[in-house]
Amino acid sequence: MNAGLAFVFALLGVAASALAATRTNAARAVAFLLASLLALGAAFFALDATFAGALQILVYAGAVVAVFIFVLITVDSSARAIDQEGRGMRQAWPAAALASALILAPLVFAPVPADPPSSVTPSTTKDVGTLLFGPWAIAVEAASFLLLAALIGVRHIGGRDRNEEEG
Amino acid sequence: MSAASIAPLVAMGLAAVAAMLLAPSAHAAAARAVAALGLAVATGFVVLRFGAPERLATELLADDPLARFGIALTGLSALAALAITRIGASAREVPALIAIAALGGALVCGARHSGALFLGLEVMGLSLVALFAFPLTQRALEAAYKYFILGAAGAAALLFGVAILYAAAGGLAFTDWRSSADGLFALGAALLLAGLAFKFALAPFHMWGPDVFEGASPSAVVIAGVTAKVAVAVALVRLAQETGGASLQAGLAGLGAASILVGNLFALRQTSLARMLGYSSIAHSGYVAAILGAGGTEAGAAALFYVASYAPALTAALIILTLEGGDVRLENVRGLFRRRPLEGAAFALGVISLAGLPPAVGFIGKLYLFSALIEAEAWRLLAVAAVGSGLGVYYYARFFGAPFLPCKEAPSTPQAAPRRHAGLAITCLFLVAVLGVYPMPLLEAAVFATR
Amino acid sequence: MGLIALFMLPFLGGIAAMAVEGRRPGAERWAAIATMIGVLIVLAAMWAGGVDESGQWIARHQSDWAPAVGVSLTFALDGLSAALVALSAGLGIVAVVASWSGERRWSGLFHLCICWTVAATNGVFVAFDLLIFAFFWEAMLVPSFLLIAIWGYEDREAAAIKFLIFNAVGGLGLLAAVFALAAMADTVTFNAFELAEMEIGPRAEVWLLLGFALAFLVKLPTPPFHAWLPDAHTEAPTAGSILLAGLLLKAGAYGLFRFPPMLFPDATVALSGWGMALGAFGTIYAGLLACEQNDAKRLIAYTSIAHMSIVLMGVSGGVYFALLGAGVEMIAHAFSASALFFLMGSLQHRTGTRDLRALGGLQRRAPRFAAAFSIFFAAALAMPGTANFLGEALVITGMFQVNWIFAAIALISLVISVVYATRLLKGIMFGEPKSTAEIDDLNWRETIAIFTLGFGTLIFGLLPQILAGAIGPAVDAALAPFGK
Amino acid sequence: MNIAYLLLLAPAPALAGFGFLALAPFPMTRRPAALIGAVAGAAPFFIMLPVLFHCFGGGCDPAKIAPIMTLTFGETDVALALGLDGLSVIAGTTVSGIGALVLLYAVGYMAEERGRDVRRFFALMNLFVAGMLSVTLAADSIVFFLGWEIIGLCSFFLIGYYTDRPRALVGARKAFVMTRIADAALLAALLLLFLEAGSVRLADLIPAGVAMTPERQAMVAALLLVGALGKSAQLPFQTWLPTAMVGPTPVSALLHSATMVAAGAFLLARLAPIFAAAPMVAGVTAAIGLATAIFGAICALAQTDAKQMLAYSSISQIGFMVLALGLGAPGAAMAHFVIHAFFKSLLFLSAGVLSHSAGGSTAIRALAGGSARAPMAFLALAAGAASLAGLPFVTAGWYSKEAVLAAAWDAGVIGKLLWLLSLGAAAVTAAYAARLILAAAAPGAMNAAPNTDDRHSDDLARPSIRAPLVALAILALLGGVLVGPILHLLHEAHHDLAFIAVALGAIAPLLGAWVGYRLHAGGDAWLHTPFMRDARRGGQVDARYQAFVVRPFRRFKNRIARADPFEIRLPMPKVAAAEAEAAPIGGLLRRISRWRRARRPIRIRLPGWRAAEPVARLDLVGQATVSAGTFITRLATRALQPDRIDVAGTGAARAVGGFAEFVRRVQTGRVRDYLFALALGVGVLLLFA
Amino acid sequence: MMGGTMLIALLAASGGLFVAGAFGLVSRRGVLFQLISIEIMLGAPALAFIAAGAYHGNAAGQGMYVLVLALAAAEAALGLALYVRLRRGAAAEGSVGDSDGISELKR
Repeated sequence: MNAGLAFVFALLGVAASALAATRTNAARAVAFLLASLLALGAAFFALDATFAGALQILVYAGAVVAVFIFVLITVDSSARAIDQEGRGMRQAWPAAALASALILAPLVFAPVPADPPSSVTPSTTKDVGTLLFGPWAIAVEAASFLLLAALIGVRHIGGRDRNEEEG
Repeated sequence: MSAASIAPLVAMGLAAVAAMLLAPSAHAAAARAVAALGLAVATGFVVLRFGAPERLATELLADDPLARFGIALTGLSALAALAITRIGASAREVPALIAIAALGGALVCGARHSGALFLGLEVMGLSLVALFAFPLTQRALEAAYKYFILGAAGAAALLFGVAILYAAAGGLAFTDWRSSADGLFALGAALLLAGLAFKFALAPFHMWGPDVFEGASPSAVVIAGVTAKVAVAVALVRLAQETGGASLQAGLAGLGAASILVGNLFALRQTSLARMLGYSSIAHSGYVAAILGAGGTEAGAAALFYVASYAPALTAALIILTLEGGDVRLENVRGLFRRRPLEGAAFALGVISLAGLPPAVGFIGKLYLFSALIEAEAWRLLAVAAVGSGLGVYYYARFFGAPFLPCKEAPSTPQAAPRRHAGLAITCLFLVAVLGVYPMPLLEAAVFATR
Repeated sequence: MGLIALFMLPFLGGIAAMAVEGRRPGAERWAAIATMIGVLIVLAAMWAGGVDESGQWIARHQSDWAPAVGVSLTFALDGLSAALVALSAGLGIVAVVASWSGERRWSGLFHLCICWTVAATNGVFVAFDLLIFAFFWEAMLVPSFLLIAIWGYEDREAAAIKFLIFNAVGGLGLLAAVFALAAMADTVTFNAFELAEMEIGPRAEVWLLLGFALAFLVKLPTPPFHAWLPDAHTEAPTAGSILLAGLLLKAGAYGLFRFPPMLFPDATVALSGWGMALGAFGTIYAGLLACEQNDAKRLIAYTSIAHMSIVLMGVSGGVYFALLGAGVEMIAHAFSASALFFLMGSLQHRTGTRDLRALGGLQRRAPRFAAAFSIFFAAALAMPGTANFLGEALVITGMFQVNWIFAAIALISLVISVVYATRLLKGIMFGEPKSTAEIDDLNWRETIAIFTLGFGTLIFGLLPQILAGAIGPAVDAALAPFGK
Repeated sequence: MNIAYLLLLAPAPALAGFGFLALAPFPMTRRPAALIGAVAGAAPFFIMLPVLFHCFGGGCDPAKIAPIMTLTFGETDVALALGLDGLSVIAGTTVSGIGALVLLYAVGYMAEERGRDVRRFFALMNLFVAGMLSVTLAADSIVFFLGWEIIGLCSFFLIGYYTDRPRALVGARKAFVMTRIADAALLAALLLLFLEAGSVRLADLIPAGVAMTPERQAMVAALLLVGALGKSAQLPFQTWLPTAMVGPTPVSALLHSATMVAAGAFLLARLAPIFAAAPMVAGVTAAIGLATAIFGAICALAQTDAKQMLAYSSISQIGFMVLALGLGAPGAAMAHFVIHAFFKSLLFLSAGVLSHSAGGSTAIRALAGGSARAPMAFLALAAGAASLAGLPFVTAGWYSKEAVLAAAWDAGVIGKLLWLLSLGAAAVTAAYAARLILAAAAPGAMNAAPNTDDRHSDDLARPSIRAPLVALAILALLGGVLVGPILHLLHEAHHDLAFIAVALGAIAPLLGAWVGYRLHAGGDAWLHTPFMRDARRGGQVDARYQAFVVRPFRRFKNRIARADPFEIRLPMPKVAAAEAEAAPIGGLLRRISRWRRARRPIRIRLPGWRAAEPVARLDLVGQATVSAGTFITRLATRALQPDRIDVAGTGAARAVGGFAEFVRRVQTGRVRDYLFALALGVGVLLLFA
Repeated sequence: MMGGTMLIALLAASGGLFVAGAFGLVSRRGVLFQLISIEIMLGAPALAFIAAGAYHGNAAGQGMYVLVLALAAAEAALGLALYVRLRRGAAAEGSVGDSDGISELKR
């Protein structure tokens, strides 16, 4: 485990995220999002969380971003839209910055906890598996219902217009 | 893990899956019937087992009277939502979503572990987004989008809070968070509170409330305004019980006071029934938060009683929204009693209950609220609650008087309401009136659930 | 069970009235009247049994309701309560009779509201569990609110809301104090008899008493809490005015009479001077305003405030005569004020106005009305021979024992009463009729009702023994903190 | 059997008459109503007569009590009773006797009224008789005050008997308010005495009053005095009596001359020991009595209206009684009370007939020719006037006045001065009495002035009118024989006067009468003298006549018709039932801002207290109290109107509502703003964590 | 093996992620950008869970990460569906169609 390396990757991720959050071009924003997610994945590997890192790269950076990329097709990239977006940001950034500062300050200046006892050993993928399919089985089932709800919603919202009746 | 403990969840889940599978079939009503059956079985089961001994369902879920109390209310409110759902060709999946939302609520009620808590909340939240969006009108989509975005931000805050708590305490069960009191812990608790406050519509996390009440379909509003509220209240009670509560109290008290003032003030001159109820629901959340924030031995029972008394009253008021169509204003309520005596009476009594006037159950709720605040010697909160109640009477009075007043324009012949509505109205009327006069069963249940 | 019947009967009677509406013309009226008569019969049966060995209580009932939160079904009836319950049932009948004529929307609901108002006030008069007392206290509001808001005159909604807000806020004071008091007990209890024996610190007593007093003073009402009453009275239908003046105001006076001395003896003594000062201010203030009114009902409303302020003076006097006088004045004012509202209602029904400048000449055109009016004119003036005089004279006597300044103020209010009473008389009875339309004199039903009230006023004025005997034990109980 | 029990029966017939006439649930025509009223009203006299004779036979010593009932208030017993003693019997018999005669007169006099009104009239007269009897016969303060207030109420309704006349109401209201102020003082005094004595029995109150500390005693005595002065229209309360003359003649004759106004004197006589124990208050009493006597006499002399003259005469004569009471001679005062009742009611009744014969005008001038038109009434008037003037030896009035003067003579050095002044007043009395009678004796044509103040029968020669006149004339002339027994009955020694005093007392009325004759004979010029003008500011008799009766009457009528010019005119509230039904209820919130009532037109108006009677400008003292009272009340109430506390409350409510509207703008509907609030909330929570 | 200081550093980094997302949410008006910001925000607890799990040597952190991942995926799907639907409506009207435009429900 290399916590320092992980921290560097995390900082990379933060930087990429900041960039992603401030681009007016949608494609660039998605690209920086992808970069951020990948940096996080690297940080996970550095923390010996291989299962999490693999999932991060496969599912998150892979599947989720892929969906975003599909959607990019529909984005209105006209000058008007980009201009509007930019104006909106220029209006709102002081407020956003204020709120961000308010949130960040307490986190940065948080007190440092004690080092853990040396007996701590990194958990393996197997540990994660026994946890998820053992005591947490019900959580996994619940997560499936989470996806089910999203599935029904997406099917309905994304479907054709047939709003002749209310639900 | 015992079968009996998770049986209600299983029943709800099976109902959801069955309803979803039945949705495309020819008989759309069958989906509702199946969902209703599942919910009814789950509810009946927990009610029967209300006094059964406490046990752990899993590491994540408790099976105690508190959970059973919450699940029963969740199931009942979901049944109410089902009753006022209109099922047409486009909305066949709604029963399934309602059942999933109820499942989420049940999870939250039983959660004694942050994993279950967060999953329950999100199952509920995502199915709510889908429910809000279901009419696919512009307003419905707007409501859904607002709830979705704000909800996602809230969920992120909640998760981040849980993560920090986990970092600080090394565990994810509520009981693991009991001892710690260092700075990191407080940060996590604050973020956790922010996430919960969003679901509970506490000011300043309340903004979605009135918009959703106005834009979404009434059945979805029942889930958002009743089911979700009951579940979060139960979760808050359990958090207070299992963590000792101190870390959340100050925040809850502050948010509660703010919500009481904001909700009542914003509702003061509101003429749209839906928005008035939206703002008033913020105020009611505020009362519950204030009780829990004040602490004291009675706090949990009082909070539970309060949400339980709030549930049928709000449902009764919401029936009108389904009957009269979306945008009901004060003047549309006039003459309601003449047009629809049963629903009109239920509406009036419901709003009287919300106002906290006798002989409705809301009166007892307010009594219990004030007594809990007095017992906790929370004088400032008491003052805020008193001011809020005074303001509340003012705007509720406009609404509960209106059904009895003559209509300005010639009343259109009302559409025949399905019998389900009448049944629901009678049930709400019965609950509000009878519990208003004889509140002991509910009072004792609430006390038993928090013992 | 008799005690419970006192408020359950009118409650069920209201439902019955609603249920039989339309079965036969006027069925709901008879249902309501039968209910009230039932209450009177139950009451008479209990009263005939005399008082128990304590010398005060005619009947007591106590059973558990919710021991977990200290709520019990504790009811008791003494002479004061019995007199007020009889009054409420009687005025219920009068209210029904007063609204007999004319088509009315939702007649069933109307009579339900009348019955429920009576039920709630009866509950207030017999409840000795403070939570149940508070419940009935709040419950009084709803039917009265509906009476004003639905069947009132021009500005009814505003008046109804004003009524509701004032009283709801006042009720909050009561609720807060009740809970605080119950919380102070070792084991939470709302039973007034048990709480009466509890020691409370002097400061806490004062605060709790102020909480109770807020509710009672608003309901009484005494300035500066009175602003709701003129509007409510003016806009309310006749039945509403009768019930307001006859019952709701009395509930406030009853509360002051009963609970502060019982629960907070020390604070009652400490605050009695303030109470008298407030009453003294109120009676002059309201009396002067009454002189200014052109609206007959509004004028009477202000006189009600003036008279109830006298009651407040008496209640806080802490001497035998003052308290007895307050008790008598309560009953007397219930008769006279509700009769005046009755008459104004019938007048408005006939002439379409209650503006004193638009009325007149009734002495010659409606002699029966004039005769009835003269009786209550005399009562409003506190003429000897009416119960009102007895009440005020006793209060003044008591005030002389306490502080002659208050007595002088009460005497000045007697003089002011002439100005407003003659103003009323001038507007209605004297002068040339302002319109040529024929005015029917009172019909037989109204005549009987109004002369029954007049008979009551005179009989209690001439034979005050009946009243004094009935409320004597309650007066003694209220005197206890003052060391007699 | 204790004869005192007969007293209990005395007010009963009158009360029964009232009850029957007022409450009998069927219509009655005029004649039965009048008959029932007269019989019931006269009956008490026939019950009182045996008591009186019994009393003259010594049956009143010691005083006896007829208990009515005893009320127990806690530890206090309130024993209601009637008392039999000299005072009560004399006053009671006088009252019931005069009442019987006046009611008999009224049967004829009211014969043209509508049946309904006759019924009301007789009902009230009966109630009055009952009330007055309970005042005179009461042995306890409760019954006393009960009667006291009943007669006040009856007075109000009877002055306002002609309800369609604005002046009737003005007079009635004025009288009522004035006497009510005095009543409040009396009530205070009686309650204080009650608290002192622990009993309401007068026999207990008086010793208790005597035994009080001097300050307390002075206070109680002063309060009692105020009560008596108000009821008896003494300075400074006298203003109400002249305006009270708008009632029918029998009312003026019974209430406002003979009995009710004398009740104040009776009160002082009843509680005389208390005054005897408070010498300062007694001195004030005497001074006020004398001042009133002189003031009333001069005013009466200047009057041009017979009823007004008689009204001022009553004020003046009761002043004599109060003087005697202040000097500690209740016997003399009661003697004068009795004799005054005889001649004053005679004067009113006969003047009523005369004025009718003169076409309904009550002006003194209009009486001219009365001797020819109604000789019998004129003779009665002459008898009454002679008695009023106190012509020596042949009239009853002389004896009673001598008794009063003797009381003054005996009261030391100051007493001599009082005696001299009261002799002057007696002389002026004789002067105006002479004026009155001479005016009626003078030849003159009937004045057909259209302003009829009384509605009455065309034929006033019927027996029911004549009989009372004859009876009263005899009493007015020969009643002097009663003075001795009355004094004896009240245990008061005859004051023996020096010869010079008797002689001067006898000469003064003659002198006065001669002055009256000179004034009458010398035309109206004297009324224009600077003295009269200075005293009254304007003394032309004709203008005065106009101003006194006609113009104020018209002006007042106009004022009523045009509504009050000082009052803001607002549209009447729309209250028609149908409209109320249609009035929209919705928008309750919007409506709440209308809590503040439309500013209702409000001014306190004690209507026309000043405007009705310009002549009342003379009454500087009385007018000052009225003006001050009106001014202060107006000041106070104007400041209070509209109800400020109310307005403050509604203002606050509006402010809260407006604030709510304002802050609700936070809810913009934009997701970003919502998110900002959310982020801020998280930030603040973290800050506090 | 990881020290308390490192934990705080990683938590602060995840706080940075959270704040970056929050900044985006508050300042951006485009729906898609807001969805991107949401994903960034959800990255913060993910990192924090993993870091804390490593610090405590506990599998629960990674377990929670899996659940967060499920939520992120579900939200992305639902959000993008909503975006597409809203976009369709806006395009029909000819407007750019960002979140500021959907503010019919207010006050």
